[in-house]
Amino acid sequence: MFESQILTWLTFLPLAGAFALLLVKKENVKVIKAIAIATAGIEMLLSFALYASFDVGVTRMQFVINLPWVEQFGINYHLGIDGLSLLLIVMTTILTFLAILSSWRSVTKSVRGYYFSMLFLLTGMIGVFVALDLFVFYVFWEVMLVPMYFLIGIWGGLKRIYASIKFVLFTMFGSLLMLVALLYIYFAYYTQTGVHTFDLIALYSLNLPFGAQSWVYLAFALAFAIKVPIWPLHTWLPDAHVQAPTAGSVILAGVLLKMGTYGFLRICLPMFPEASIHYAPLMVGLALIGIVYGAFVAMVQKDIKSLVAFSSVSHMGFVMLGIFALNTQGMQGAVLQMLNHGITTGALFLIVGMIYERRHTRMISDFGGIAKVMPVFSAFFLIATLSSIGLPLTNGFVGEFMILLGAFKANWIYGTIAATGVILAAIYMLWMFQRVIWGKITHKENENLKDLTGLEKAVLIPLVVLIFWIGLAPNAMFKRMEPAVANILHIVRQADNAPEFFSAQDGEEEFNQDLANTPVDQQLNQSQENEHQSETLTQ
Amino acid sequence: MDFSGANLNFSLLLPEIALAISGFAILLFGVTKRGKDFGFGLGLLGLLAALAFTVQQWGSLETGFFGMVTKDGFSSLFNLIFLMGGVISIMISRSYLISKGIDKPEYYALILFSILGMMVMASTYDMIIIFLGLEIMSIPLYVLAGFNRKDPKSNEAGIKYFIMGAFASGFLLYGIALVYGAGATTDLRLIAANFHSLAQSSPMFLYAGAALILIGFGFKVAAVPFHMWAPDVYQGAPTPVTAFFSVGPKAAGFAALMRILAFGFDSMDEIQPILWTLAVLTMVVGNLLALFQDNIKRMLAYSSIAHAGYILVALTVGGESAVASGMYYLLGYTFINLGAFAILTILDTRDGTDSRFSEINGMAARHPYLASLLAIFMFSLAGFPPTAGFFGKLYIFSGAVDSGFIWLAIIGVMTSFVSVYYYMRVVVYCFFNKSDHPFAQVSLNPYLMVALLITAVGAIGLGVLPSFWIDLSRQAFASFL
Amino acid sequence: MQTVLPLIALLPLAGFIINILLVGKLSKKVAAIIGCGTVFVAFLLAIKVFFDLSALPADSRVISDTLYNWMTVGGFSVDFTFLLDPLSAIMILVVTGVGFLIHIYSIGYMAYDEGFGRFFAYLNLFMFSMLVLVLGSNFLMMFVGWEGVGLCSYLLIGFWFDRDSATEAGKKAFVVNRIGDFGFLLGMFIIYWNIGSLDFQTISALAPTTFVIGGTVITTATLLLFLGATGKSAQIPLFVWLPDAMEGPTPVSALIHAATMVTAGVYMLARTSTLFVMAPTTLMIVAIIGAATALMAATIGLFQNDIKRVLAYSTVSQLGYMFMACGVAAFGAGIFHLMTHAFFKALLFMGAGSVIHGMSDEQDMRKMGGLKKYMPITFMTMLIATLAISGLPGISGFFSKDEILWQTFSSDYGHPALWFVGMLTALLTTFYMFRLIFLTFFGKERMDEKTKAHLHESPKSMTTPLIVLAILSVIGGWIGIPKLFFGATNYFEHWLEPVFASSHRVMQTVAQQAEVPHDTSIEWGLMAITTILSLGAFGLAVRFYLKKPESVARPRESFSGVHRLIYNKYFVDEIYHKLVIRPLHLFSIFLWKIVDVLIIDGLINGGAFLVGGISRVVRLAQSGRLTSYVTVFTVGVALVAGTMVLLSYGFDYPLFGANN
Amino acid sequence: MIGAEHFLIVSAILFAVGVTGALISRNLIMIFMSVEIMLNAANLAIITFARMHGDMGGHVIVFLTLTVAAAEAAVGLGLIMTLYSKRGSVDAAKFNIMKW
Amino acid sequence: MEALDLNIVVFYLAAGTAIGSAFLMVWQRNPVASALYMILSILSQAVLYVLLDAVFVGALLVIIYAGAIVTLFLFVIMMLNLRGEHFVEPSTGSKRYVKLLVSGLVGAELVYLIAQSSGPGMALAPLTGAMANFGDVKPVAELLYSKYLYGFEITSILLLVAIVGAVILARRESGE
Repeated sequence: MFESQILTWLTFLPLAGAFALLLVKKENVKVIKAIAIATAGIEMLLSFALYASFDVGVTRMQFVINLPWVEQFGINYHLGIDGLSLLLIVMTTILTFLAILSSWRSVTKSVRGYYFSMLFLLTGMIGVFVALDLFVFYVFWEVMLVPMYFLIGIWGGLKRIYASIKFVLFTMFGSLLMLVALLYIYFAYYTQTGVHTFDLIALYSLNLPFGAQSWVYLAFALAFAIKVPIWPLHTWLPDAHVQAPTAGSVILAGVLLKMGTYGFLRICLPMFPEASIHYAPLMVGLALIGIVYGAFVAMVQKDIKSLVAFSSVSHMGFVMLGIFALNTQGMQGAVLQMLNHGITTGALFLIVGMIYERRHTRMISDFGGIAKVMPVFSAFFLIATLSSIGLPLTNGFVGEFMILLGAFKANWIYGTIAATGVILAAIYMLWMFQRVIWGKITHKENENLKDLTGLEKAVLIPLVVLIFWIGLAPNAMFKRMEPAVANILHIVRQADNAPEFFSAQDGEEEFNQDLANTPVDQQLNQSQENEHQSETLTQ
Repeated sequence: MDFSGANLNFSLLLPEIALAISGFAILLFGVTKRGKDFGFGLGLLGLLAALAFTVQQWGSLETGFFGMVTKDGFSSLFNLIFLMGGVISIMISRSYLISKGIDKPEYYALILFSILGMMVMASTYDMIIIFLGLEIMSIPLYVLAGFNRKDPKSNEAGIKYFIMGAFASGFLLYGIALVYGAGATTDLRLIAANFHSLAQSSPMFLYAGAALILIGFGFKVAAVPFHMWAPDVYQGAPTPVTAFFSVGPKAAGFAALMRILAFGFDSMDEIQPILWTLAVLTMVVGNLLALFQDNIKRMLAYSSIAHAGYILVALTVGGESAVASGMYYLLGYTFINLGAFAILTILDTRDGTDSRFSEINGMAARHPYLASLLAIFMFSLAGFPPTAGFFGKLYIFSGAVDSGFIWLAIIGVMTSFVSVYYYMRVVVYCFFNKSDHPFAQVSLNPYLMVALLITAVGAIGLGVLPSFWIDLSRQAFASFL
Repeated sequence: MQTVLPLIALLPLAGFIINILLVGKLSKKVAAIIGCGTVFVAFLLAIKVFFDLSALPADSRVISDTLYNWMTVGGFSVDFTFLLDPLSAIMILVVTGVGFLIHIYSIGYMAYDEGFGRFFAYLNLFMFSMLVLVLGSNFLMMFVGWEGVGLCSYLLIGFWFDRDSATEAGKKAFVVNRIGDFGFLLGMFIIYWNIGSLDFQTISALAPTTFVIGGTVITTATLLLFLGATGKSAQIPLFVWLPDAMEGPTPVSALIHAATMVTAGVYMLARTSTLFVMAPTTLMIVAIIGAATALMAATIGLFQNDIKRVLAYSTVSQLGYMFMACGVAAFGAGIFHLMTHAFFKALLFMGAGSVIHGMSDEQDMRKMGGLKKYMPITFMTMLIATLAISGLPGISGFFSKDEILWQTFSSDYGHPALWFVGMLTALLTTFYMFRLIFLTFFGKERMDEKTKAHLHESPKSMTTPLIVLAILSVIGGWIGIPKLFFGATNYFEHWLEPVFASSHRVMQTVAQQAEVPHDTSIEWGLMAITTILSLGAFGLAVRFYLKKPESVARPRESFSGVHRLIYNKYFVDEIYHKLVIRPLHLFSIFLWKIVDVLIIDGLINGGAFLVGGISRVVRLAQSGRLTSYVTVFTVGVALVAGTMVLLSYGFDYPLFGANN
Repeated sequence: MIGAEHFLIVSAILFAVGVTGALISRNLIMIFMSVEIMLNAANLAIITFARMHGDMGGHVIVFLTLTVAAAEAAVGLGLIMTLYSKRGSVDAAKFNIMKW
Repeated sequence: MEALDLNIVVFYLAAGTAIGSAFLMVWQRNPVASALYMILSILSQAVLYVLLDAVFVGALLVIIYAGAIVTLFLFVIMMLNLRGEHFVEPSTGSKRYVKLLVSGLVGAELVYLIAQSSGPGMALAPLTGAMANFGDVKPVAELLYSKYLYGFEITSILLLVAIVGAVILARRESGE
């Protein structure tokens, strides 16, 4: 029961909560908040339960549920998770919970609509991470846009309309091309096997000729790259981030960006391995540009939020680099960095939001000397900043280190260029920190700022705990994601007909080790089939 | 006289008869002073009766009246679309008509007769009957477009629609004439059966005929470049009439096109590139023109042009899934568009309105549910999952991709990308902008609520649980083979 | 955790956590007790483990203790393992010992600062990081400490965060260190992907068989590591942060920027000596950089007026010395100097702090003078330290400095030129150190009356550590007395032998000829030359700053260009600003305003604008005029019919077609 | 010898003349009359084909389309009259309140 | 042969009049004249119908078109009093040429497509035997009430609708 139902619950509980909000009168703000927080809280606890009952070290998908949805098209309600999704789900629920909590005071306009959007968004995000059917994936992928659009558009800043439309249009542009590509592989698979299916795992075995694979890959990659965002498709991000309300920025940076990289890992790499290898240098190149470029541009930002936004470009560049290093270290580092970025940037946005609430400005030049009046705030800010810089023993270090290690293996030039990002991160983050937190109080308005309230501390503390937990004991994450990553790499390597791409050092030894640790995808497919059979038997 | 094979089975015509009788009844009662108020009720009753008969006919495949009437899955599904459209249209009409002081019983009669014409169009294989049906459908529409005689816009809409319609009818009739010339028959079954020998003996008549017929119906479905009337007429006609316009005649036009092109001229390859071009033009121009409209009705007019383009994609592709997808799309589109227009109608019952974008500024604050529904319809029109709009597009584009029309699919998705912008604008005005002046209260009557409910459920339901409707569309297609 | 080893590091961490969480809630006394107490216990534990270690047979003097597995990814696995070997044993003694003294000193120095608790928290965090750095058994742990001390340095330099110069200096320190860390990271990657491990012992064992001596890979790797070291240890070209770091409280300067953190680079070189000796080119570069830094910093030290800045440049200079030692593969000598330097430089800084404390936060030596009668203990202890740094025979500095000079001359990797630079630096050191003493403690009292009235000797909590360190500065060198004297064993080198065994083996394979017997006469001779010339420098200092202060002006004028150059620290900061920072800033603005906003967004908005423009143009056709509608309709008819005509000819329709 | 094609060409020309009239006239009534000419042309074509194929169905078709033309005329003229009573003109080019 | 020749003459005369008067109809400024030319054109077409042995339909054409529809037009024209200053100029200038070009193109294309099809199959075979009464009232009526019964029935609805529509549009309401 638990096994097969939990993902459904996890996905649709927030939606149920959202509709429950509609039963409450819109003036009844307290009840609305309570329902929203309770829903998000239960959701978070559910995800913890999921985490606890997750079978570590197993490659096959877990908690699978597979029911026919649109039988004519072979669309199934097929959900399931592996370590990769698990971690992202837990991160999503935590961030959403905290984001909702953080909105307690800051959101006063159309409260019911706000929480409705947040919860609706949560369903969309979880859906993306649990979907094992390409169609279901696409549906959630798009659905998610809608509440985000409202969040930015209604509760956003001055240029919110421009930002929200830009956000939606950018994302739509990619995802619509993805839709065509998706249909193409659907029919290609049908031609090869005579089966109509959108089943992700089944589609992994699709064997397209390189030419076709190439453009289909690029279509998918474009959709994901916009979401990540990869340079030069990033320009929606600063706008959206700056204009979005705090919680929106947190979710946007924390979760939505991860969907792009998740898409690469879940779809692009295993489904189009040859094309992935072929275009890896391109993706890496863009990732590297993103790392350096994002950092440089972040350096001269005047608005704290847009600084953090550009830092996201840089950090997500790291993630992309790690993925396309196409080795264990890089990819696991990338996955970890996805979590890290969510936590750290989430914390940063929350922090910026807290000060924005007090001062109604985010301009760096409007601050200075905050440490004096808000020491606790400054401490949290410092921790988040350091985590963003990638200081050892914080989460950021582990991820970045692994990515760089992996990238260095793939090609030393990659590693070297990317490592400059480490320097640049220190420059822009610390410079900002210096101008905001340190120095003398130069603006009168800042003299009487109140330090963090209990609620605000409660929002930030979990993130700080996560920052250090992952920094100190990343193995909890690594061992959960390892089978999933190994599986992806295995598929990619099998398809590799250009062995020189992997350096000689990256010999069979380590690969075999990966194999030994994890029963890889043949078993996976078998187990899938077994499950399928047993299901069809019971029906 | 030879009546063998006549099969004068009037039960075939029950839906049509139901409509005709209630139409007559409305007119008769309308003469009396007290009977004037029965228009709406009788109209609804007639439509529901027709709906019931249609459902009861479902699954049958019968031809009668010397082969002039064919009731099959195809006609049933289209009848369903017309009747649903009719029901919802008149449900949303009442309060609007009253508010504009044009609540006359003839209105309902005209709607009923127009639907009757559509049903005639959809339930036959004979091109002449299709033509007659088209005229029965169109003439009430001309009148309906100009129904608000006090409104100069309505007058203009009526005359424009009429002149253009008559002009297009000329082409259509000439096309039918040429096809008739090729085979001495207007029966599409005969044409389809003897297509190759006909194409051998007189290809040009077939080609030119098909092209002209395409033009004739292209006008009805507002395919570019035969679309010019649509924005003006949509804008000028009374809002509920516009709602009806955007679904009924369009669906009927496509029903006829499907019968003719996907059945009668199925073997004619030459028509495909023309359809391809028309589809691309329609999608591109429709969406482009909609971009910067400041009038919602006009925007929706352009959007309906664009949507015709998507269905033309299905027609271009031809074949089973394509035609079925076209039907599915129309079905979904009916709900979505009527829903959008229902809300527009509600808003237009306020005084001094002209469906401008600025009029819905800050609507969400005053009417959150109405605004949310409008947003749902807009997202659905834009093709966001999990709505009918999305699934319809998916269905159509999957057909295109399957048949190798990948470029068509790509152009299609790119144009629908453009469309996202203007649909989002509605949401922007409604939700993001603040009202400059207090947003006038609107009142909802139960019929409106039911109409909104039906359309909303349809718009989402067709996307979430499409299986049943896909089956229906496929059966419908299968039946006319 | 099987031993107390991890506790040495973890105790200060515990102190940090308590102090930072309860900052503002604890009384100063409690905060001080927690801060100092944890370090003191760590010191005691360090002594204990030192004896535990020395109880082991010489060739197996290694105690390692794994806390847990930090991360395992694929074949990559790193443990939190603490490693105690003779080298780290010395280091922890120095760190905890000197650290403890400075903690005590801080009680007095910071007594009236409102950030007292925070200060001790940071100090403890620093102790933790430094101990992790020296005790880490692998590169990654060292890196943890490495960055950790960088962070603490950042926090402590910017401790008085309302001073813009302080926060600026802190940021500068961090960023410059990051540049070094960049090299460190890359070096680590090369080593990992070649050896497959980051563990020091594994690396030492496998490196000789993995790398080719003098090969590109090892040279690159060691150069990158050395880049890391130059950052942390303030060597050319990354030394610029250290003088600015003097913005921090003086105990910080003493602890971090003199005694411990800045020596991390030297420690790292010693730790990875096996790698470095395999790359002779790198060694040469290390030596040259060390020598150049030593000389350059010493010259700058000549004309600085800020008492702490003089000491800062002196530190840079002395660190250069240590690198010079490492560069000639005399790692033991480098470590030896590291240790003695820790004593006397910490002492000098704390003495300077005491002076500043007494002078009501005045740091300019031109406003001091004649202080010896007001602060006798400070004066005496500082004098001892000055003698030590100047290399007065018999005092610690003499032995360690002499060892280095001798090694630069005699080692296989050495060169007389290096020796000469070293010697020159020694003379300059003597000169500017005595200049400092004379300007501060002798001569006229140049401070204003108010300051004068407040002049006092520092409290006991400050002077006691001074005295202890003064004693250490005198006797600290005796454990490393060269064989030359008394024919005794050099205990220090002997103790470190097992650590450098691996690198020695490598060197032996490289060495062309058998080891030359120790030529005692040359060593004596060189020692004598240095000593005598130092005396000369001392004399010069006496003349310029004690006897005839006004006579300084003459040589200053005759070499005004040189003086300006040196006085302005060779304009290095300005050059960096002009050549690096400013262009980067402009480049960033270019990327943002031009590339991002103008080009990328411009293209996108332009695309949208284009579509919009087309839309606006096409819309014009929708004129509302029936006649034009009919015309357009007919045009459509003409086109469709025309297409039909063309198609009837079998015309190939251009755009149309399926892709497959 | 007069063949069907002669009649057809006459009908095509007639149709084109109708189209021309619909295009160049601005008087709504005349536009409408031109459209009627187009319908006539179509009818002529149908009659020709009927004769050509010897199929009298064509005659019935023309019978029906004549009815259609009459119905259209009734409604169309009604519309024109309404418009004229409101705007005082039958100039097609003048009716452009709604555009773009 | 003689009769046939006469047919040719009649054909060309009728065709010429039909097209010519249609042209003249289009070219008028005065709608009344236009309507009269239209009647002429329709009469000529009726002649063509007779040449095609469609006597009954030819008669219908004259009755319905000339007798009813054009009369209706004239009636409306009179009612609107469209004279003199109310004449509407046709399009002028370059617009007119563009329009002529477009409509000419459409005509040319149609003529071309039809001319392509000319051949022996297009010949109008003499009507003999069973076909002797081709186009007479009776056979047409039989068809109308059998095969085209349905069409006939719905035409009634069409007319009804037209009537209703016309009434709605033309009805004068209180207060108007």
